[in-house]
Amino acid sequence: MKIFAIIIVILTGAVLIYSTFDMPDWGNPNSPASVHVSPRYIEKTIEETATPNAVTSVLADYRGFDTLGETIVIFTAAIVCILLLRREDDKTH
Amino acid sequence: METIVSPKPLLAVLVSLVGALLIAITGERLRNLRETWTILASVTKFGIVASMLPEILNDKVIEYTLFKITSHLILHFKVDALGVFFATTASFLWIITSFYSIGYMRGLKEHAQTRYFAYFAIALSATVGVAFSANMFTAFVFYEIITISTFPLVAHKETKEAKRGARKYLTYLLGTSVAFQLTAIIITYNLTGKLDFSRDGVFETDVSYLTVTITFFLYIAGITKAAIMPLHSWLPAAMVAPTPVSALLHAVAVVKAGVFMVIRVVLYVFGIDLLKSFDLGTILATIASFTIIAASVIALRQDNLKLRLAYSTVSQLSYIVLGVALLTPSAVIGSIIHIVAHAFGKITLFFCAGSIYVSAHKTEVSQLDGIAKKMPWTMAAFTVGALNMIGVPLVGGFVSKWYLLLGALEKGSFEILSVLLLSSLLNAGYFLPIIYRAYFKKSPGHAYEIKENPFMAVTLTITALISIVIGFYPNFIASLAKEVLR
Amino acid sequence: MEILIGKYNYWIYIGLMMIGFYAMVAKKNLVKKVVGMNIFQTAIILFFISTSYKKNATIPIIIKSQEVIEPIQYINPLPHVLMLTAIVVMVSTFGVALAVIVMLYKQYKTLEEDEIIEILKDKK
Amino acid sequence: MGEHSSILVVVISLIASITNVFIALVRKSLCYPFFVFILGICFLLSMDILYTVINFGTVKYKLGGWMPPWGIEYVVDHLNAFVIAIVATISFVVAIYAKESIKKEIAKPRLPYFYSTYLLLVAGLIGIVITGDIFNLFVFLEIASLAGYALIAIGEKRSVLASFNYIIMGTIGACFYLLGVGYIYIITGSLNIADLTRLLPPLYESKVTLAALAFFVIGVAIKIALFPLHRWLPDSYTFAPSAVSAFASATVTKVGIYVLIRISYTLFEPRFLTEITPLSTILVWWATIAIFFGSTIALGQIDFKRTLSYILVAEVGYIVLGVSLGNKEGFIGAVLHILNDAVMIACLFMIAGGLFYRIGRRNLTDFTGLKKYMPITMTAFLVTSLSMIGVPPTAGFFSKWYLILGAIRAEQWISASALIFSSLVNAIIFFKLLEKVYFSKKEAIPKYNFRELPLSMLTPIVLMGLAVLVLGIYSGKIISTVIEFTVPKGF
Amino acid sequence: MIRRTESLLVETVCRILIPLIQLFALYVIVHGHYSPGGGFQGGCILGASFILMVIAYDIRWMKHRFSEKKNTLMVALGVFIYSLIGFICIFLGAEYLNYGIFHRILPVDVAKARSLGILAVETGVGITVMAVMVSIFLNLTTYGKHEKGEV
Repeated sequence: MKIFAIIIVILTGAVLIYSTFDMPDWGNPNSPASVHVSPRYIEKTIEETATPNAVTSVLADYRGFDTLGETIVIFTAAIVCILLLRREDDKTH
Repeated sequence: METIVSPKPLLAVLVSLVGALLIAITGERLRNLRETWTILASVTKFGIVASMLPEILNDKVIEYTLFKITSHLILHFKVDALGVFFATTASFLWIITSFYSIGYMRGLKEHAQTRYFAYFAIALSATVGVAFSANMFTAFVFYEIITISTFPLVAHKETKEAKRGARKYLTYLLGTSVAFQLTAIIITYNLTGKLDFSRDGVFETDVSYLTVTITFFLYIAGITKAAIMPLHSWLPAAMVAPTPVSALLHAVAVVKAGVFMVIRVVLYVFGIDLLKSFDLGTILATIASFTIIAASVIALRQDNLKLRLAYSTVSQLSYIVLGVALLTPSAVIGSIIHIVAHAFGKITLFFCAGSIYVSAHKTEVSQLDGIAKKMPWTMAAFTVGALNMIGVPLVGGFVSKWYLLLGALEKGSFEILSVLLLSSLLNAGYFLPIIYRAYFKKSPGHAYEIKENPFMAVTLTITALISIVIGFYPNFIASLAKEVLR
Repeated sequence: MEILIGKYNYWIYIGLMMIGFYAMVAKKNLVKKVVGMNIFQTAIILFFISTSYKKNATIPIIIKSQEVIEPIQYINPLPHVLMLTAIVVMVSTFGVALAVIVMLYKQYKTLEEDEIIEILKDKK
Repeated sequence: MGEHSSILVVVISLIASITNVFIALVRKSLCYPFFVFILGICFLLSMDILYTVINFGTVKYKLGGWMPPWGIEYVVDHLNAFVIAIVATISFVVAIYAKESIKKEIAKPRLPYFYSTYLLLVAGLIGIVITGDIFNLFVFLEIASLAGYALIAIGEKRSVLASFNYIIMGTIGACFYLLGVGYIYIITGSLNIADLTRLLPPLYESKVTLAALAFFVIGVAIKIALFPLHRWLPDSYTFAPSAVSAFASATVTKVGIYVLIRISYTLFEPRFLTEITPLSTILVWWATIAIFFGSTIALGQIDFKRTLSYILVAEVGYIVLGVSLGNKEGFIGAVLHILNDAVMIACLFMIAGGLFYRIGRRNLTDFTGLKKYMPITMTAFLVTSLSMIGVPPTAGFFSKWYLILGAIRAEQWISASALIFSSLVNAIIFFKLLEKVYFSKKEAIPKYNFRELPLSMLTPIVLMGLAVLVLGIYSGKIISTVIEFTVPKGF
Repeated sequence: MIRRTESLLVETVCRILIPLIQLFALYVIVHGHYSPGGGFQGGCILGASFILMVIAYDIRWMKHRFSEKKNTLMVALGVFIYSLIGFICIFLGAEYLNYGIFHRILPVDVAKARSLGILAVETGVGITVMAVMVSIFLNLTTYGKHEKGEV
C-alpha cells in the first residue's frame, strides 16, 4: 500500500514538475494572467463599483455568484454537521 | 409486383396480443370463457392471414409501416409469399393446437393455465410478426419477443429440471441472438447502410470475402432457433415443457421462425448470387448435412419418446437449411415445402406423444408395447406422422424430399444426395421400431383403463389427415412455394 | 539554474502538495488523512496566490487620488478572490470530514482505518 | 420569468433549502410538501429551458450584468438543457418516492435537514451543468459533493466509513480539477469557457495545457468512478438511504460525464484529443476495461444494491466509451445512454429500496416469489431489466445499438465485444432474478409483511418503468430534436 | 469536554476581550471596501468571539446569551439575505445580482449602488460565516449534544 502510494505521488509530482517548465516566472508582470482579464478589475473598480479594494469588488460584484456559491458551501457544511451530529431528543442513531 | 398498403399484417400480429390480454383478464375462474378467447383469437388470426393469400398469389405485396423509431430503425411489415406461407401454417396449426391443449391441460389438471394460454398467444403473435417483418430490425424484435414469451411456457412446471431446461433454453436463444445476431445486424447496417430485406441481397458486390463470411456465420450462429449443430442442445432441453408447447412451438412456431430467418438471411440479405460467388452455401450445406446425420444417430439412442422426437426435429430442420444452402431453385422450393410438411408431420407425432402421456402416463418408447389396441386413433396418426418424416410417397414429407433430391441433382452433388437417402433410412430406423412395438408386441396388463381423450384424438387425426392430403395434392403448396422464387 | 530561482514558488507548492497527497493516500489514521487533505489544498492555494504576484507591485487597493491607474502597480486580484472561495470550500470540507470522523469514532471507538476494517470483518 | 429561468432553476432550489431551515424552526410537518413543491417548480423550469433551447437555440445569461470574461456567464446549449432536464426530472420523481422510504431510514428530527441537503445536492448538480465558467463549476461541484457526502453518511451503519472514503477520493478529484483550472488560468488568464475556447488553440503545444488536461481528466474520472478509481462508489451507494442512492446513482455520475464532455469537446477542440494527444484512444481502452471489470464483478455480488452499483460502474464505462470513440454514432449513443441509464438505474434502485422498505433486506435471494406480493413493482422491474439487457423495443436497446454501431465504425472490435459481453452479463443477472420472482414460491414468513408498496413509492417506480418503454419508442425523436445538436463539430 | 474552567483570571480577561473582538469583527466587515477585510474575515472573527465564550465559560452560559435556535436562524439568514438581494435585482428588471439596478430605488448613481450592494452582501456573508463557525464548533466538540460532551 505504502509503496503504491509513493508511486502515485511520484508520478503526480513528475507531471507537475514537467509542466512547470512552461510556466511564467514568479512575479513576471507580463504573464498572461496579469494581462488578460485582471487589468480591467484594477482600472475600473473605482469608477464602476466605487470600491477601492479590488479584491472586495471582484469578490462581491464581478464574480458575485462565486461568492454566493461559496456562502452556500459553508451553509451546506453547517447543515451537514447538524444533520449528521445534532441529537436534541431523538434517541435513534 | 405492386404493393398494397393495408394494416392487415399489423392486425394479424395484434389479434393474439389482444387475445392474450383478454385471457389474462378473464383468469382461472371463467375458464370456459378464457378458452373461448383462445379459440376466437386463433380463428380470427387465421382468417386475417388467409385473407391475404389471394393478393399474394396474384403477385402483390402488402406493406405497413407501424413506427419509425429512428431514420433506419423502423417497425415495418411486409407480406410476401414466403412470409404468408409460414404465417398461414403457424396460425392454422394454432387453432388445432388450442383445442388440443385445452384437452391436455384439463386432462392433467395443470396449474397456471391462464399464464400458459396467455403466453402461448403472445408467442404466436410474435411468430407471425417474424413472418411479416420487412427488415432485420423488426425481425430481431419479434425474434426476441418469441424467446422471452416462450420462457414461461418452458418453465411451466416450475420444477427444478423445468427451470434448468428453461435456463438453458434462454441462455442459448437470448445469448446467441444478442451476441452474434445483433452484431451481425449492426455490421450489415454499417457496411450497407440499410436493413431491409430485398430480393437480391443488400450487399454490394465489392465487399471483401472475409467480412461477408464473418457476417454470414455470425448470422447463422445468431439464429440458434434453427437448432443447427453444435448450437442445438436447447431444443432437447426445452422438452420439459408441456407437450402442446413442444408440439406447436418446438416443432412449428419457434424453430420454424429460426429456419425462416435463415432463409430470409440467405435469400434476402446476402442473396443467392453473392453466396454463390463466395461459395458460402457449400459450407452451410456441409454443416447442415452433418447435423442431419448426427441428430438422427442420436435420436436412435433415445428411449424417451419426446426426446427422440426432439432430435428428429433437429435433423429435419437441417433439411430446410440444407435446401436453402444448396441455392438451387428446386432445393429452395423443397425446403419451403418442408416447412409445412414437417410442421404437420411433427405436430401429429407430438400430439400422439402427449395423448399417450395423458391417457397412459407413458413417456418412454420401451413402455409402448401393444398400446395400439388401447389407443387406435393415436397410433394410426402416429404411423402417418412417422411415414411423413421418413418420406414415404403419398405423404407430405415425400413432396419436399423429392424437391430436395431434385435440388441436389441440379447441384450435381452426390454427397448431398447420399446424405438425404441415408438420413431417410435413419428416420425409418428410429420410427418404425415404435410402430412395431405398438402394434405387434403384446402389452403387459394395465391396472387402470386407458382411453383416449376425445379433444386430442380428433385434433391429431385432423393433422394426420392433412399431411396425407398434402401428400396427395402437392400442387397447391408447390405453386405457393414457386411464388417465393418468382 | 535560473529556472530554480525564477520558479521557486512552484517548487515549494509542488513539495507541499506531494506531502499532503502522500498523507491522504498512505496514512492509516483518519485524522492524518484529513490533515493531509488540508495540506494538499493549502498547496493549491499557495500556487494560485503566487501566480497573482507582480514584481514590486502592491496590494490591489487603489489609491483614489491618482488619476491614471497602471495595472502594473497593483497585483492581480482575481486569484485572491478565487482563493478566498477555495479557502472557504476547504474549511467546509474539513468540517464535514471531521463530522464524519466523529460519527466513525462513535461507532468504532477508534480512528485507525485498519482497525475499523478488522471490526467490520469480525462482524461478518 | 422566461429569460431568467436559467438562473432561477439553480437559485430557487438554493433559496428553498434555506427557507426549509426557517420552516423547520416553525413547523416541521410543512417541510416535505414545500420540498416537493420546489422540486416540481425546478422540473417545470428545466422543461422551459429545454423548450427554449430547442426552439431558439443557445441561451446566455450574464450574472450581475457583467460582460464575460469579466463576469460569470451561464451558457445553455442543447447538451446542458438535456442533462438539466434529466437531473431535475429524476430529482422530482425520487423526491416523491422519498417521503415514505426515508421515514423508515432516518430519525424524524433530522428530516428537515435531510430535505435541505437534498435540495442543495440538486442545486449543486444543476449549477455544475448550467455554468459557463470553470471556476464557478468547481464551486458548485463542491456544493454537490458536500451534500452528497452527508446524504450518504446518514445511511446504514457501514455508510459512514463509505462516506469518509468518498470524502477523501472526492476531495482528491476536486483538487485535481482545481489544479487544472489553475493551470489553464495561469497560461491564459481567463476562466470563461467560451473565452478559453478562443484562447487555447495556440497553446496546444504547451506542457501546461497537457498537464491541465491530465488533471481535469483524472479529477473527473474519480468523480464518475471510472474503473480503477471506482472504489468509493459501491459502498456508498449500497449503504446510503434508498432514496439517496436512487437519486445520486442516477445523476451524480452523469453530471460528471457531462463535465468530461464539456472539457474534452468544448474547452478543447476534438482534434486536441484525437491528434495532438492520444487521450481519446486512452479513454476508449480505459472505458473498455471499466466495462469488462464492472460487469464481471457485478456477477459475484449477493446484495442487490451492490450489484447495481457495479453495473453502474460498467454503464459509466459505456458512456465514456461512446464519448471518446470520436464518431457521431458513438457520441449519440453516449448522450442517449446518459438519459436511459439515469432512468433505468433510478428505477432499479427505487425497487431495491422498496424491497428494503418492506422486508428490511435486499439480497438477490429476497426476490423469491415476489410476483405474488408486489405484482406492480415486479412488472416495472421486468420492463427495466429487459431494458438493462437491451431487449428491443425498450430504451436500453437503442443506446446500446448506437454505442455498438459507433464502436464498429471506429473499428474498436474489443470495445464492441465488451459492450456485448456486459449486456450478456446483465442478462444472466436479471434473468436469474426474474426467474426467482416469477417461477419460485416463497414459503410465507409471517414476521415480514410482504405487501405492495404504498402509493407514494409505487407511483415513481411505475412512472420510470413506463418511461423506459416510452423513451424506447421515441428515442428517434429525442435524437433528432436534441441529441443531434449536441454532437461536437469536427465529428 | 467543554467544562467550565472556573478560573477567575480567564473569565475576567474574556469578559473584557470579547466585546472588543466583536467590535473589531464588525469593523472588518464594514471596512472591507477600503482595506483588506470583508464578510468572511469579519465573520470568522465574530464566530471566534463566541467560541472564546464557550471555552472560557461553558456552553450553557454562551447559549443563554446566544441560543441555538437563533444560531440556526442566522446560519440561514445570511445566505437568505444574499440570495434575496439577487432576487430584488431580478424584480427590478436586471440580471441576478446586478446591484447596479438599485439606483432606481436609492438616491445614488450606479457605481455607489453597486458599492452598497457589495456592503449588504458582505453583511450577509458575515452573519452566515459567524453562525456556521459556532454551529460546527459546538456540534463537533460535543458530539452533537450541546452540553458537557461525553461520547
